Amino acid sequence: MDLVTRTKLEIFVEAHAVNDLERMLTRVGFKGCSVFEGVEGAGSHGAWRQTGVDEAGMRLIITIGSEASARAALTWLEDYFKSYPGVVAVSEVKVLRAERF
Amino acid sequence: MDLVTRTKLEIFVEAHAVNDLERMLTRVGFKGCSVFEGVEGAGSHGAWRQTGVDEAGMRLIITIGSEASARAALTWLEDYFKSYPGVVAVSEVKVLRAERF
Amino acid sequence: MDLVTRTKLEIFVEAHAVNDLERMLTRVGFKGCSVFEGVEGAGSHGAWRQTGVDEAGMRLIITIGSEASARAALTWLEDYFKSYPGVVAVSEVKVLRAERF
Amino acid sequence: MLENLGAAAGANLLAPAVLFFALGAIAGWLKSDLTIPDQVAKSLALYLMLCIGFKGGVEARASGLTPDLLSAGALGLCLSFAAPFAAYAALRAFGALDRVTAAATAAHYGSVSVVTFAAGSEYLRAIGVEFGGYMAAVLALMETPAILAALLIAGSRGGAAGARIKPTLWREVFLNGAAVVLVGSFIIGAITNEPGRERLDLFVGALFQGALCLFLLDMGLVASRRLAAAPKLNWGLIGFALVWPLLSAAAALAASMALNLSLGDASLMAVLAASASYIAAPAAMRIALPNADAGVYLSLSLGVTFPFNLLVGIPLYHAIARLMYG
Amino acid sequence: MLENLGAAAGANLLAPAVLFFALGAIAGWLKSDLTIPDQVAKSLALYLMLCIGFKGGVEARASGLTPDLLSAGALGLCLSFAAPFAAYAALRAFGALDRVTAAATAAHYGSVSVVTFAAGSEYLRAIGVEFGGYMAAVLALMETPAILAALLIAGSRGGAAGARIKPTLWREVFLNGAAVVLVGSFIIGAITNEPGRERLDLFVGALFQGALCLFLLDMGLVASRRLAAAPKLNWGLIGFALVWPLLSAAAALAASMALNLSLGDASLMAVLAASASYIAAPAAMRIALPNADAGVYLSLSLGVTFPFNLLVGIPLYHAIARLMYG
Amino acid sequence: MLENLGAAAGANLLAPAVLFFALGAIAGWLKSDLTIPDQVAKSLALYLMLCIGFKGGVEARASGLTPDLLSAGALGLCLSFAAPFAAYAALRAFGALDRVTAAATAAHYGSVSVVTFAAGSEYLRAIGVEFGGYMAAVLALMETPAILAALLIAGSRGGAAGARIKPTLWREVFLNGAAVVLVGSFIIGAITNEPGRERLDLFVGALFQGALCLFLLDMGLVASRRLAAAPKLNWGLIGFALVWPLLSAAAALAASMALNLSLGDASLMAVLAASASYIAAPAAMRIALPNADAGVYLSLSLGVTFPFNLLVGIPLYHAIARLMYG
Ligand SMILES: Nc1ncnc2c1ncn2[C@@H]1O[C@H](COP(=O)(O)O)[C@@H](O)[C@H]1O
Ligand SMILES: Nc1ncnc2c1ncn2[C@@H]1O[C@H](COP(=O)(O)O)[C@@H](O)[C@H]1O
Ligand SMILES: Nc1ncnc2c1ncn2[C@@H]1O[C@H](COP(=O)(O)O)[C@@H](O)[C@H]1O
Ligand code: NA
Ligand code: NA
Ligand code: NA
Repeated sequence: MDLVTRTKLEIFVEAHAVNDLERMLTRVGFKGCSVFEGVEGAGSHGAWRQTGVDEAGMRLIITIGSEASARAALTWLEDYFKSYPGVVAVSEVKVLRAERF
Repeated sequence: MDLVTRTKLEIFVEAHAVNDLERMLTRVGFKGCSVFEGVEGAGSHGAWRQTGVDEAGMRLIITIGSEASARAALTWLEDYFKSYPGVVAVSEVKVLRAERF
Repeated sequence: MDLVTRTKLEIFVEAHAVNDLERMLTRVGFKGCSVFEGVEGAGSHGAWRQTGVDEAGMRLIITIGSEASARAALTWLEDYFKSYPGVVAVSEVKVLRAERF
Repeated sequence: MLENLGAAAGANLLAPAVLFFALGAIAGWLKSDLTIPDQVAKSLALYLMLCIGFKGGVEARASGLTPDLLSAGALGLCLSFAAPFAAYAALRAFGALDRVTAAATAAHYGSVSVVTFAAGSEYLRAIGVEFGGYMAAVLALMETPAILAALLIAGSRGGAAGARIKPTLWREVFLNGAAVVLVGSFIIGAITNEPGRERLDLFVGALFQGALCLFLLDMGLVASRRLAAAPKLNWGLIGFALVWPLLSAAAALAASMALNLSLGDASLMAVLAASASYIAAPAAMRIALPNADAGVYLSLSLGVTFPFNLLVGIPLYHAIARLMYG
Repeated sequence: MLENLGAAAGANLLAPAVLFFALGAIAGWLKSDLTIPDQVAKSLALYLMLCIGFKGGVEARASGLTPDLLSAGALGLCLSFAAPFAAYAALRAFGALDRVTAAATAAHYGSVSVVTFAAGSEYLRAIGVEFGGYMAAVLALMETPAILAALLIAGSRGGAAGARIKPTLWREVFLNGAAVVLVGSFIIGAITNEPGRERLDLFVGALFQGALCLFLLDMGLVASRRLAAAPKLNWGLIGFALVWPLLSAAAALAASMALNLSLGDASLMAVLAASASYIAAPAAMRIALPNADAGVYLSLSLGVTFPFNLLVGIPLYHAIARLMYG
Repeated sequence: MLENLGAAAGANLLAPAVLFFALGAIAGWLKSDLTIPDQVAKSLALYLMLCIGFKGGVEARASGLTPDLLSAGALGLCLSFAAPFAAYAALRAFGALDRVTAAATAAHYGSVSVVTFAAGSEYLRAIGVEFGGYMAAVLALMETPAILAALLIAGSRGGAAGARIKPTLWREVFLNGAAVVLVGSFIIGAITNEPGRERLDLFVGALFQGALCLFLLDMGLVASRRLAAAPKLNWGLIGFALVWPLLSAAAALAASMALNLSLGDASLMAVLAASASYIAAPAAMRIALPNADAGVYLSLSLGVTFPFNLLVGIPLYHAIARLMYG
């Protein structure tokens, strides 16, 4: 069993940005991602809650890839977060089949 | 790009506790959090499943903040878990814009 | 407050595999897990999206346990991933009440 | 008489709603992957509550503030508050439960099941027995006293968490979503009266039947899966879950006769007394008595008593009521 | 006359849909845990849109391409595009808002609320006042001009993110799900005409009333929770949210009279002008003006103006219309 | 004759359900953010199944165990089991697919689409052609044989994962949620008969039309998005997805005539044979043949064949049936 270290990004962004982000992630070298829907949350832009009426809610995008890809994505995100709400957390994980990431 | 280390808590608790927890997190210095809804799970209190009929299900609260805040939250949680089901996992992550956390 | 290191697995698999996986996790010594439903994603088997019509979607199983259990689960998963889509990420977390994991 | 009883039971067992429950139970037992998505199931539950409350309110307004309403309400309150004490004693004696789990389970049996009530009133409607619209209000009244009684039985939990959780608990007990919709719709029905009913006739009427089928399909799935995942039930507990409803219904019938309630009201009162909560009570117990074993109380109320009432209890209680009312 | 006004207002306040809104608002205010699951709420919103569009299309087809249709459409477009400029000035002057938040809020007030429209047309139907089916198309026309006007007011945002986000924004503005269903259903209604309507009669008719009740219950919850979480509103802003609808409705009525629209059409035009968007506009503003404070515009449109229009505005605007139409 | 055909096709294309499919397809193609939330879409699918099964059961009970029922059932089983062998050969020859993906795709074309069946029976009802209620049972019978045939074709997969996954697979094949609801509702319909139907009349009748519109709106969205995300389809595959339904329908019609089925039954048999599964088959293939390319089979069945059948196929097959039945 070969466990290799890769970088994991957990990106919290508004729903409308998910498509743009997925495109960006592919561009910088990520080969996959998974998106989850939050039910509520809070941050510097205030609190939100999934209601079905007015609020769009945050998505959590989890993506695992090389450190270089992560660095490129972070540069993009740094710029993006200047205008839009969101947060990114970077951490190291170990994966099987490293060639896939 | 300035990546700074912060502490991430992943807290699994029952739905009814989420409001209390959010208040506590704010009190101890966390400036944001995101809440997700699980579909099923198991632990020392048995297995559960989101059904819409009888079971309330677990929520996952993800929050990123300073080590000091995390320590305070853990003290609260240690006490909380004496009575209620739940689990917390602590890990280190790197974030952009450290002043926000 | 006693924080002890344990291993966290984040396993992305198709919905149909969740039951088998939960059974396996119990067998190798995990005492709990939590399952979340993704809304969309992509990987080497192509992109998917929860639609309610045709696509089954990925689940994220989060489970925390001993390193030995994690190793056993990874062996099982290595084999499973030879046939089926999915990804696993391994990381270290600190937990309270270590005897529970 | 017995013939009628058999026919009535047959009619109940052949009602689409009951058959859909059976379908769900079988599907769950066969480990089919069938599920009603939880958000839809939750919404169906709210919708059923809305219909029951609204129709009850309209009918209660039509019949006015009768003495029956007051006696039925008072009886319901008493039954709900008193039942947990008896149930607790029985559960400790025959079920070998620890103190806290026994108290939490007792709360479930004192409280009531909205869907059992819905099935009971559909049954009475199908066989043409009248009952008061205010029974929906009685249903609402019976939800919480049992929970309070169980808390008394278990004693204040103390400890650090206690103080913190109190407000959440009271909100859950008195303001849980289901109760709010039930009571609110009752009041709205009473306010808007016939003009409102006409507008919503189809929504709370013909549609209700179908929604009940769908919800019971889900209940069947949940009940049989719950039961499959509950290896801890001993025979004492299962016996309790089957005998308690009978005794409870008998007591409710006797009291209803004494209070001169109508045949239909008495039958529904028996159904309410026999039914066990699986929404309000578990939610409150999870907060107030977290050390109680949810596997026990949910498996009993949802996996044993609910099906028993739906399949056997409802026509049986009504048949006994008929015998008593001669 | 005044008596009639009182009776009309009373009738509105006693409509089940309005009462369910109140129930939701009270439940939210009491911090009940009641919620309509979000996927179901979203589907209800789409369903309401579908019904409004479809019925409007069928009726518009029946009445043909009248000059009224054209004048109502042109008036709607103008009102929606012009309103944000006036609203912006008022918000800056009386609300002390920053430039961007004022522009975003102005977009909400120029744009329209589908559910307010639905409640308005149900009200007219209930009291027997006729209006053109094409008003559903006017509703659709009024959604976006206000958003464009607000973008003009705020000026192009520039910066790196600007270029990237443009296509997403235009898609959101012109192709947001709600607008597509509304317009699409209108066209489908116009195409299938009576045969289609017969098939869907119940689905878009009797069921609509109930779905509106359920959705308004949710709106009540969301509105009161929003308001509770919004400590930032000053009196200038609250005043704006109450006075603007009145002025806006008056302007719409005057213009409608000048254009010879019917009493019903004029009343609905007033309702549209008075209403504030809480679906299309927030979605667009989140993309185009992310620095605007969503707490302000959502609290005002959803927490203040929507309830005001629903409870007071609708019968009031119609009463004023009656006075004006003599 | 041809004139009639044109009119029939026109009537189909103007049916609201078909137009809502088109609306969804256009919205998806324009990249609108419109979506029917997935839990609601799943519930709609279950609901449609429930209606089809229930109505079929009631009608089948009314007409009794006729020889037609038996021949239709036997024919359906044969068609579903035989089709994958022919489809596999064609897909290998013209579509240049690998062995496993060809087998998985063949399973889809042997199996059936419930919504195509629903649209087909609505079409026949609209133009007044009768058919047997047991066709709903034939629909259920045709779901799984094709899946078994495909597994035979692909050969046992072997390997370590094989053994582990078997029970999951059989459960998925025979006990998938959709099949259970369809078959279960059929049986419930047959048991409760007319009394049950009366109670659920509106729920399974008038409401069904609207739900079908909503679900087809979603199908349109999903189909066009799927197609947009599928760059791998070659012309051989697209040709297959358009020609196969025609050949398949023709074969079904010929066999139906030989077996003396009625005109309506034969038309529906053709629709079933021409339709391709997009729920049961993909779920089973994901488990049994995970190396097959889901992009291929879903794009073909959902993105090409489903719209073709809905828009063109249904009236066409019926027109051919009319010609053949003279
Ligand atoms: N410290 C945090 N921990 C976890 N999630 C956060 C945190 N801060 C922000 N978020 C999430 O990111 C969203 C946008 O953050 P913000 O831009 O700070 O408003 C919030 O609504 C949360 O869902
Ligand atoms: N080892 C674990 N890994 C991941 N999640 C867990 C674990 N243990 C418990 N959980 C989650 O936390 C909930 C409560 O845990 P417990 O108090 O152990 O019953 C469970 O139902 C799971 O959803
Ligand atoms: N690099 C990645 N990061 C996050 N999630 C992934 C990644 N790769 C795959 N996934 C998830 O796992 C699923 C199956 O992966 P695959 O077997 O690569 O198709 C994908 O559809 C994603 O939901
Ligand atoms: Na009871
Ligand atoms: Na407006
Ligand atoms: Na077929």
